[in-house]
Amino acid sequence: MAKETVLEMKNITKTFPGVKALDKVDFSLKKGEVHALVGENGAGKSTLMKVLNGIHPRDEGKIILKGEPVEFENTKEAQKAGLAIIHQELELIPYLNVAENIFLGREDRNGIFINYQKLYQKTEEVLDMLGVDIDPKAQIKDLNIGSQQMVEIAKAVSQNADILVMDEPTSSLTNQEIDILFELIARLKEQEIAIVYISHRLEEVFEICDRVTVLRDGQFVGEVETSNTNEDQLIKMMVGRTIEDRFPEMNFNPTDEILKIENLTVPDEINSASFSLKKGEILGIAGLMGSGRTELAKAIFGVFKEKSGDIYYRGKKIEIKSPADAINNGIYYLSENRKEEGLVLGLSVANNISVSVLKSMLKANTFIDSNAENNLARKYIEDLKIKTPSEKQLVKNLSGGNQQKVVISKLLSTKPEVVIFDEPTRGIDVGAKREIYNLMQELIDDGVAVILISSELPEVLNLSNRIIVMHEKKIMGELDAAEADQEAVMKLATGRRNQ
Amino acid sequence: QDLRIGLAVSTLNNPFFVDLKEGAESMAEEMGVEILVVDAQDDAAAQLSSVEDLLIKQIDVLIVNPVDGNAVVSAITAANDAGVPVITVDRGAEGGEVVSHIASDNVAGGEMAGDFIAEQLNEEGKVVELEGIPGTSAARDRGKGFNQAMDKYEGMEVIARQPAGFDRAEGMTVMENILQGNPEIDAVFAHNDNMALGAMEAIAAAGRSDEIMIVGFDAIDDAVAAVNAGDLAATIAQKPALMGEMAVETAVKVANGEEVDEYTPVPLELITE
Amino acid sequence: MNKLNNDIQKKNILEILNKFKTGIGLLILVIVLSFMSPYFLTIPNILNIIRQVSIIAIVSFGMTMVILTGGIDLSVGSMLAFSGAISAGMMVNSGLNVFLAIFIGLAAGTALGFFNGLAVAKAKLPAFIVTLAMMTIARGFTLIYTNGRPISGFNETFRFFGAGYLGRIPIPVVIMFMFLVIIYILLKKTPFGRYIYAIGGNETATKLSGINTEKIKVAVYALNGFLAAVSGIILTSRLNSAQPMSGEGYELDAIAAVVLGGTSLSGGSGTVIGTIVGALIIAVLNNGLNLLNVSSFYQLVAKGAVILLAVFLDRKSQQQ
Amino acid sequence: MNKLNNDIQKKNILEILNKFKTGIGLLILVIVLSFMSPYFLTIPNILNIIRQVSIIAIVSFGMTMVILTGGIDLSVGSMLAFSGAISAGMMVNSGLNVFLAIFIGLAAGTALGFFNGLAVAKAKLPAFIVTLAMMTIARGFTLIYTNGRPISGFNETFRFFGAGYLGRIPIPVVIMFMFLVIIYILLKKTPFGRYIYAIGGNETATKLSGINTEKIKVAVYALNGFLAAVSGIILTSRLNSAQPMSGEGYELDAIAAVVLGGTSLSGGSGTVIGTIVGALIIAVLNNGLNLLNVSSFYQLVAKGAVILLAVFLDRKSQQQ
Ligand SMILES: Nc1ncnc2c1ncn2[C@@H]1O[C@H](COP(=O)(O)OP(=O)(O)OP(=O)(O)O)[C@@H](O)[C@H]1O
Ligand SMILES: Nc1ncnc2c1ncn2[C@@H]1O[C@H](COP(=O)(O)OP(=O)(O)OP(=O)(O)O)[C@@H](O)[C@H]1O
Ligand SMILES: [Mg+2]
Ligand SMILES: [Mg+2]
Repeated sequence: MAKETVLEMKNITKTFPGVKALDKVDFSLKKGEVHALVGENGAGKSTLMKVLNGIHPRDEGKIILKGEPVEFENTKEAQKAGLAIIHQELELIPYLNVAENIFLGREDRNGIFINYQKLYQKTEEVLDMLGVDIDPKAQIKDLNIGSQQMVEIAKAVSQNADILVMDEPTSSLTNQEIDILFELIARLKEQEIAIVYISHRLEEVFEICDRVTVLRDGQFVGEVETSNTNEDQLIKMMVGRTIEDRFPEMNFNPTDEILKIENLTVPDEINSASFSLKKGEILGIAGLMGSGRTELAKAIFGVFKEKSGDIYYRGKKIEIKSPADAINNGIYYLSENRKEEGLVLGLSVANNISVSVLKSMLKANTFIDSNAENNLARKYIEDLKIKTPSEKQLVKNLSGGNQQKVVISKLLSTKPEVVIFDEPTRGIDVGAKREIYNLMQELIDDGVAVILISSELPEVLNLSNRIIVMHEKKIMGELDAAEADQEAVMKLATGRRNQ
Repeated sequence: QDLRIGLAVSTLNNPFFVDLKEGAESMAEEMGVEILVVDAQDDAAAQLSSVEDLLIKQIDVLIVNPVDGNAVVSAITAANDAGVPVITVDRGAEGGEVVSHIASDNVAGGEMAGDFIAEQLNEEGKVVELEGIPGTSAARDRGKGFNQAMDKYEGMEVIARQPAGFDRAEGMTVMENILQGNPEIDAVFAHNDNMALGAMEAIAAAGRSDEIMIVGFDAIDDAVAAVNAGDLAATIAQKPALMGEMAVETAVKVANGEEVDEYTPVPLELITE
Repeated sequence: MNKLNNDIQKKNILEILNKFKTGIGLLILVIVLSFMSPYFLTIPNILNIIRQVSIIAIVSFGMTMVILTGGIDLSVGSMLAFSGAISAGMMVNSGLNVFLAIFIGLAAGTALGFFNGLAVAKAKLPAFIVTLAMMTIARGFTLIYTNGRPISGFNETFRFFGAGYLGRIPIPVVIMFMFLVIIYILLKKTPFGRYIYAIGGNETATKLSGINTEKIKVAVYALNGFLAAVSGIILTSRLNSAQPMSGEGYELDAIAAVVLGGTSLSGGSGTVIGTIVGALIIAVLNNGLNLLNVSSFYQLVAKGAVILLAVFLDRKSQQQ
Repeated sequence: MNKLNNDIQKKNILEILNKFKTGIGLLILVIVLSFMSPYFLTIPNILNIIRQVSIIAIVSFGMTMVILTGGIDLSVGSMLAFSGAISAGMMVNSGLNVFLAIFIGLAAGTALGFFNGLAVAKAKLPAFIVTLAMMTIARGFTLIYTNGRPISGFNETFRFFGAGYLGRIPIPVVIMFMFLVIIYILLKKTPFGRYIYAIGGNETATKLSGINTEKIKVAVYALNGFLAAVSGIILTSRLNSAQPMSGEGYELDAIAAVVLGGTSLSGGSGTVIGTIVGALIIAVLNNGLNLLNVSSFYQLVAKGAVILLAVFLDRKSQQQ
């Protein structure tokens, strides 16, 4: 099945100030194949694809598309040549609706007007093809991040491109949606469309990809056929060493109850939620997209003004009116949306990490001790292996996964007693994931109580000792993790109670 | 000789002061002296700065048209300290050493307008006063004189007193609104011609030109033309160009060590058809 | 039966109120003023108010588009004065035909706006500084061109645009409605309009979608200059005089109308309908204060307080 | 050998230039002006310029902080006038001691700023509208308090703050430098300052990091009111008179200084050093145009053009 090569990138080099993001990288793509691009956070995957799409100019190298050398000045030219890209960081317009976003710049027209009838119809078609139920007239700002991700996918797919780049398309999707996406990819393959697939979930790579290219530190490490390799080997290529198991064997040591929630209700968001949490345990929260897991977490964290119900902390009833109250009590929430809610992109790594604990590192009780601040940042850069030229780098210049590590560092710096992780491993590479799992183990060893919200069911199943499942803003039931399996969780998550 | 005169004008966004400046410039040319003009755009602090800038250039005499009589004192003192004699035009200063003051009296002008209206209406009628920018000396003084006059007559009543920013468009808008709320108006006095002309358009558009007489202030070209056409009843002429000329003449005298009068009044004139 | 009817009506009213949330401040203002002054809610006064609002409204429409892209334009007042002066000068001094003179005035405003657009979109300079500079430059041009003196003496044809009527409706109002409809449709129904929202919402994303954002921005600033010129010509005609200082401070009034109307200064969301409501709030307020003969110093306090109250009511009703 | 030395020197100069990129527009302006006017680069004139700049600079420092949080304050000019008038009135009309009067003036400005802060941070109203309303309200208060007339007749102690000297250095300059240093340190070295940047960069994220963003914002607006009051008192002392209309239009000057200095209007990045450079550009320009005796209408054009050029040079040099 020797297919023709549609794209060849040769010797691609790209430097940012202080960072050599790509160093003589080769990459090739054949018609009708799904070609995985894997590597640790900051390996240069997104950058390579941005160079391909004319978003970043390259310093060196050649791009040969369908036999012709090409030089794209901007995305429009790349689009014209048949390239489409799903961006890792969502690039949507908040106040335009779904249909307008999908066809932005490519609207059907009726004279000088947009032909909305056709626009909505075509949007329905694309969304149907993706099998998702999103209103074409809904504004992007009202969609949760998973739906936004589906819109981003629809946008790229609708371009009928010959080459489709997917930069971590599944990082915010639930299993069901991932299945739908994979079916779609299978169909696109039949249409001889070439797909570049970037993901940190290696099982996905083995499920749908034909070949894999591995990058490490901006360098090309190798290219292999999926059928000729296995996870361990890929991981070794990526990180240069072996990682035994995906999930560590967790040791729970639940002691005293630290947090108890009773009838917590937020109008339109959460319906009478009750549960309790012990020190030294990990409570998993599972549910489908939009089931209200994030809202529950935010309600505890004091984000909503209007709410009812009681929160007991170490047996005492407390009022959490703002995130500041929560943090002062030792509760920290890690947002699922690092770009909007987690980071100040224009500040440095050090400034982001220290922001919650700034008041505890003062000189003369007034001035920020910048040595302490930088040391703190350097500690986490080392501990979490954050890839950055220095702690002074602006966060917006980090790769997606490394940005996530910065948010986690910020959380750890407060030495919290209750941690709510909302999709903590979004966009994080295998090695780093394992480090985060280890970190959770360390946290519970220290008697910290952890709540883990994750759309990756295996994560919830393997890391928690108890699981509560949500459905339509309500807690449907609780499962013991040792006995629970995927099926039991899904049953509750879709609204069917266990007999 | 090489005489250098500094002229600090309060604003050049108003034809009145443009006339004043041009009068000064033409006289300077006639007398063969150099004149440096700075414009404070009605900002007292900017005036102080620009006077300081003039002093840096070693002028021989400073003519200042104050934005404000009190605030200008700092500028005058600065000139005094630098040994530069000061002449004020149009508005006076409340302190500092001023060798000569050349101006007409705004309070008297307001009173003149008030008396004229009362006379025309046989001392009985309803009058609207369009005020200038609140807090400016022209608005204060003209309003003061006008209301002094109104108080003299039993039958005269000021039924509306509204600010219209010395601006023609605002004068029109404010007048339109006042017309809505006041079915009976006999006369309008505006603190300047721009507002009077704006009010005139509003009154004409409302078809009430026959009932309402309008009096302005400053005698700018447009207003004089309107008076001649019978659209405005009167305007008060202050002769800004003459003021400018007299100021430069006086400045040259001062520079040459001649005696000058402490106060030279520039006569006001009521311009009617 | 009756109760049911009542309920339905109540619901309808609530729904309508809900739809026009931006108008609630205006509505309350109108109700209060109609109790306070018998002259306020009369047909002549209402016509009077909408005629007064038309000039600033047309400027605000352009400003809405600029702000939707995330920009700002401080030069509208100066562009307005410049265009008015040029048109007037062409007629009075150069003896040109009315329509040609108007055309040149409009072209002048558009050109200044176009320059703003180039500096913002191509040279990537901050809109605030660019248009602040244009504010002084265009004012300077106007003063130089007019030598600081008003230009007047127009013929009847020219007077029509500012002082004429179509039936009982003043021409400026007709022109304003025309532009309201055009720009409403432009923003809602055309790609150009949607791109304006897109740029304000996320400029990078818009660019990544292959849209020439620079071209759109240049067009928006040019259009804004054009609309300022339209206002300038109407004002000149209405005043029967081109004032070199006219339009001073209009930038703040226009921006206030846009923001009062619910458009966010950071761009991306807002409507031109909101803007006209915002402009009406300001105009109704000025009219009401004049009718009530509030004395000048207290007018300032009242004006500020009412604007604050109006925006407060609006935002509260929207949060529900 | 010599060549090497030259190279090193060249490199050093380039590096220095690079560090003070924001200043490049100012530098070129100074060089050009010193060639054009013999009076320009003299000690008295330099002192003259920095004394002139001090009042607007102090206002701009507060504005920098407000803009860094992503806000804006149009009421600075009015708060300045109000504080100046209150201090003057307390001394002249109420016969209070100078220092008590100054204290009350400062408190008045701070209170107005505090109110702005509450409306923006707590009631979540748009800063533009809130401060526009405050601009008229505070101006109204000032006119009511002074009855539209200037207040004057101060004693020598009070005169010292605006007209006094410390050695050869005018007191307003001393005060300005003091605040420059304080606010520089506040922004760079204290948690409060860091939070200001964080809020401007991403308010939601900052709040979720446990920072009471509302409190910080209220404090920033109050501080801005305080600094406007400081300026108001210096100006009153310098003019030897509290003018009810003083400070009009200062909001645009202050914002211009901030934006010229490289602070982004959307918040999150910028420095107070940039702001003082921005303020100096405007002051040097005004001074230069006066020294060169450019006639007033052409001054407007020249001023706009030079500002445009300065910001253009700055941004280009920063892009390199
Ligand atoms: N605009 C930029 N400026 C400076 N450095 C950048 C920029 N964009 C990316 N980098 C750096 O280039 C390197 C490669 O980044 P890239 O985003 O390609 O990584 P990635 O492989 O996609 O990682 P991830 O899996 O975390 O998304 C990183 O070190 C990153 O910090
Ligand atoms: N501003 C809004 N207006 C209307 N609906 C909204 C708005 N924001 C969120 N929603 C909806 O609220 C629901 C909750 O979304 P959210 O993603 O936060 O829940 P979740 O259970 O945490 O899901 P996820 O799996 O994405 O973490 C979704 O159905 C979403 O579409
Ligand atoms: Mg990436
Ligand atoms: Mg969620």
